Amino acid sequence: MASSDSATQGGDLPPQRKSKEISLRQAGERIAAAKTVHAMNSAMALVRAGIRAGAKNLTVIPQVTSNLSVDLLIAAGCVEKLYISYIGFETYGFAPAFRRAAEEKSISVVESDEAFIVLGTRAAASGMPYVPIRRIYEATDLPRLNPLLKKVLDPFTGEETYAIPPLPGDVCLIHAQECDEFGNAQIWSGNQQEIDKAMASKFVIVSTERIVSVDRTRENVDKVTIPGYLVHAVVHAPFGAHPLVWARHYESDTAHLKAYFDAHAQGKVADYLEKFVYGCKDEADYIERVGVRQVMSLMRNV
Amino acid sequence: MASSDSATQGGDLPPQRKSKEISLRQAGERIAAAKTVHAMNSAMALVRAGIRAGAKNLTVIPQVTSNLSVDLLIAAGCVEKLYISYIGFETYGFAPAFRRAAEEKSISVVESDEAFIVLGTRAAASGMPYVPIRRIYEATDLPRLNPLLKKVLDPFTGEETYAIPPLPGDVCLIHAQECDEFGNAQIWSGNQQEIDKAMASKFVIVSTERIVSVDRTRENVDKVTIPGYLVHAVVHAPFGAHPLVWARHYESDTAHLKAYFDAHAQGKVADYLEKFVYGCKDEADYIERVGVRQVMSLMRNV
Amino acid sequence: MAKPADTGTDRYSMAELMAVEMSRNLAVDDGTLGGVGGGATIPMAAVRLAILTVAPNLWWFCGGSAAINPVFTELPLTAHDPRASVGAEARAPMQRTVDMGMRGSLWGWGFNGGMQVDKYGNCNMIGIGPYEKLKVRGPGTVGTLWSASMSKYYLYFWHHNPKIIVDKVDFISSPGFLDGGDSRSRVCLPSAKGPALVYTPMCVMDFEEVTHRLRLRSVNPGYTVDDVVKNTGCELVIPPGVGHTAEPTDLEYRLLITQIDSRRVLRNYRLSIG
Amino acid sequence: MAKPADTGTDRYSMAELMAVEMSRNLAVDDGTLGGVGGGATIPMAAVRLAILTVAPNLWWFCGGSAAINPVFTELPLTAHDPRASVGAEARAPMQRTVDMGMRGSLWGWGFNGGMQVDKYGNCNMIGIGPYEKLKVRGPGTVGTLWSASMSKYYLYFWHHNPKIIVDKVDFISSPGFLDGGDSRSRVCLPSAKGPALVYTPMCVMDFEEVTHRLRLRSVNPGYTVDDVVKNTGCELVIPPGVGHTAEPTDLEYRLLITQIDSRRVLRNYRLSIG
Repeated sequence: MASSDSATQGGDLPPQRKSKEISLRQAGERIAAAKTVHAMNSAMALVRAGIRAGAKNLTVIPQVTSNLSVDLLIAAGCVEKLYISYIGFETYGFAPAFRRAAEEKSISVVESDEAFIVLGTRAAASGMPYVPIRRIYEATDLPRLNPLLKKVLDPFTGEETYAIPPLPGDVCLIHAQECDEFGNAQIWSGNQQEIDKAMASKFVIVSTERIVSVDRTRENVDKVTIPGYLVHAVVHAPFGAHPLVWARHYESDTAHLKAYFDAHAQGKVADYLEKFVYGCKDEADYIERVGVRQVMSLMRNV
Repeated sequence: MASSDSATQGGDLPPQRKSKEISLRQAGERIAAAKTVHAMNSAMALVRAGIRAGAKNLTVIPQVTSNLSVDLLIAAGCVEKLYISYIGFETYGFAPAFRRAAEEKSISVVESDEAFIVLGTRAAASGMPYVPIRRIYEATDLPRLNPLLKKVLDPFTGEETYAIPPLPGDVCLIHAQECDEFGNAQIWSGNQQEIDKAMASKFVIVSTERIVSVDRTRENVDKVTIPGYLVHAVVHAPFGAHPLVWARHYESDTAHLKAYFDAHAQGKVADYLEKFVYGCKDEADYIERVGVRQVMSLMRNV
Repeated sequence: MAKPADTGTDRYSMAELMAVEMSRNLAVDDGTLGGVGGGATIPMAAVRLAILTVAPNLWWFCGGSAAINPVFTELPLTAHDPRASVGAEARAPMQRTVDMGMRGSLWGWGFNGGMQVDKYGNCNMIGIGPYEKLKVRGPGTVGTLWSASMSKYYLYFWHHNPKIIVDKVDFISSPGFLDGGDSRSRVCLPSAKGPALVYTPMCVMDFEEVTHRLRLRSVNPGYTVDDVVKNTGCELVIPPGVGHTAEPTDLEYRLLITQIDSRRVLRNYRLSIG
Repeated sequence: MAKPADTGTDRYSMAELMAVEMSRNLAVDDGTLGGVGGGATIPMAAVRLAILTVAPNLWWFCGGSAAINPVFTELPLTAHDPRASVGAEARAPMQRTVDMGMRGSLWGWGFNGGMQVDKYGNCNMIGIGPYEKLKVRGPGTVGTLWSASMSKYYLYFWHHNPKIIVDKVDFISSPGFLDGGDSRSRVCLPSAKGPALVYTPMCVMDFEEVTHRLRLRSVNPGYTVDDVVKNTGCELVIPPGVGHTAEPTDLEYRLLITQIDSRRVLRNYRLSIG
């Protein structure tokens, strides 16, 4: 970059480009200060940091299929309201903390679906006042269960359509494979829901397996999924998606997930949280508790 | 691919994957049969083929900044209606055929802008009945000049918003750097307006500098800008964007463009069209008329 | 207590049979775009097998991985598995996925499931019991609303019992034929044909043409019509002479276990009856 | 007949001076996102120079090339030039561009132009004359409507004459301060501050605080206040003691011609007066 060149001219140093890197602890405090969170599943280190920092009464807008990141927040008592599209572990079964909290009514659920979350997030991201969609919702019980779905007339055809409201967030949590210190982030094998979530949020935190130089970002610009101007803070968090799978990095840790399910089944969630969240000084400590050998065994086939 | 493996089992041959390749002439006929065309600027070979095939009374929805592809269609008398966002040659000046036709009222103009075309195309691409946007249009003369802009109330806030209608097309013309025979297309340095235009259209034609194997497509999937399921026909058209610039292939042919402008200034557009469109047997003939030496000189700095 | 589904023979597991039968019925979809969502291990195998046999021109969207036309030899457990994106020909960003579905006519077919399905093919992912006091809170609707409303689709279930296949679902999260007859067409586009087939570890079902009631189509090897009726929680139309689902051919099976599921995930895939 | 703009001195061309002066005034935008559109040769150079001098944290969108923060040493003529995308840090698809603008608050600044601009900064890209019988049909509104409505922006013109800078534009395709005073705030968000500065080959202008009338800020070297008034088609607020636009420093000029415009595109860039 030429800025270093101009710096050699003598006299006052020119202004420098500022790094956006913050610590995981600072990120946690930011999460704890938020009301509404747009969360991507894999941002597990950020979720743990938010729990440690005392996040409370959160409204969570997860990705359209979510699992542990949201379930752990619920298990730790951080969640007041959840926009639901899908939360569960597919072939492994229900999300235990969510199921219990929803049945006991200790969280409130906005009965949404994929289109509601994707399009509502799009509206918040793009300044659309709302998103009209054809009346297919009428074929289901969703309009009865979700009072946020309103009707509006199509001014061109006079037909009745449904309107989905914008879903803005205070903070957005995203995990990346690579990110430079200015926030340009690469999410490999992602589905780019991240960019709408980022644009819909006031403060965007990207955790990343690896912080790379901006020159490396420029090398393969087609892989940059989130441009840095959308990002407010970058956190270095290797293994930051554990125990979830992270493309080209590590497999899902099914043994650890089983321990989580078992903790729920045996009423020992507090023990799990103490051992793997509250009790951890930092994420290095977390990985040591999970076991370095265990984590290394996941680094294949992915 | 394993299909060849199953073919070796003897007995009936299994069904084979079908190529979407057609000739440029066939593409021209398809264009001539259309009413509404979504056109990307650089698809010059397709535009010339459409003119040769006798396209008439077209409604054209160009990209948000358009130049020669639309101007040539107007010069050849193919256009009845134009959705305008911008048509011109930036630092080189006005689009001559457009300016004349618009002033003489031989074409009708829908007074649009970037947002109108992008969001209207998005609506057609995504099944949204219309796109509501904040009332910023009111600060301009566009609502007075464009009767397609309608008002609708936001059911959440009660505020007045403007509604942009869907802009579907019969045929969509796109030029690519690389495309496999199944329609997976790479447009380098593009802005991805192409994918919405494709999704908004009933029949999508991709012309391409180079037809590559699907194995090559798979090698760098991040570069695939249009998935093949959106594409109905693939046309092999080397130098298919000439005389416009085409990233990583050739520079803009300013000498040829000047000849086009001069033809307009001197009332000799018919001569230009005869020499470079109607009189050409095919695109190889066209490139010979432009001059191989001239074309080769453009293959640098780009 | 539910018991594991009979594996049919020593040669193949019931999950493998389901994948093979699904693949055959995709022949009619050749040339169109469709896809799979969450928990779609069996459908993913089926789509790949169809492409290698009867439907080489299928375009398919592999759920969470965002991959179009991936090619894998190690069958992923879920569409979110990064392995589910290898060898892809393109990627579909999230928003395009919703676009594809909502636009109508572009999305040709999909594989959906649910906690409950009823005699008209309506599915429930929301929960069991009154909404104010759910006995079981379900995982949510995901994309099944649009994929069921806007296209033809296939249903599949890992379990076959009267609690899953019911007379009337507690909530409709994705529309089948609603109240039967032509009630679906009151809301959905005529081109969006709704549920075509229903796959379970026990049988394949479809829907009667006019009434749109659930109908037995074939019984999987190892079971009888009576077994099916006993384990189904709604009335089932039983056509005369309903036969068995055809077993995998040698070619189908060899392609499945060498080119799609080389780690033999489907061999011990957990399914249940009763 | 219009004549080429005076080049000021042998050292620099007027286009180079404009780029340098634009770059300085981007210091207040450091850290924010903005961008340039069509025909933005001079603003492209200005943004790059600002990043190398006073605003290293600018994020900029380079129009048709879809590039975010490109780095070039050969100045492209237009934002559509593939050269305008080299060295980029990200790409912004078309739809994101409209999103960025429409969302409000994200898009901080832009460079707009037009066929006409009036004393309140309203611009016209539609045409000259009555709409039913245009004397000159303009090229169209492009993205100037949203960028002018939803943010602060800069105006620039290649030519300075009374036909371009007029009392009242024939059509408003992008809003300045509308009828002056607080009329802009009736439609646009308060955070969208509207036109901040106007660059021409002859001078730099801004707008009076309350009335929002066009005001002379500095006269480019080689011209006088009288020259400006004579070539301007609307009344211009002339503050007492208005000075000249500062010439490029050696450092600014060296950076411009070595690191941004090594082919010296701006040296002979066509601008005109009168």
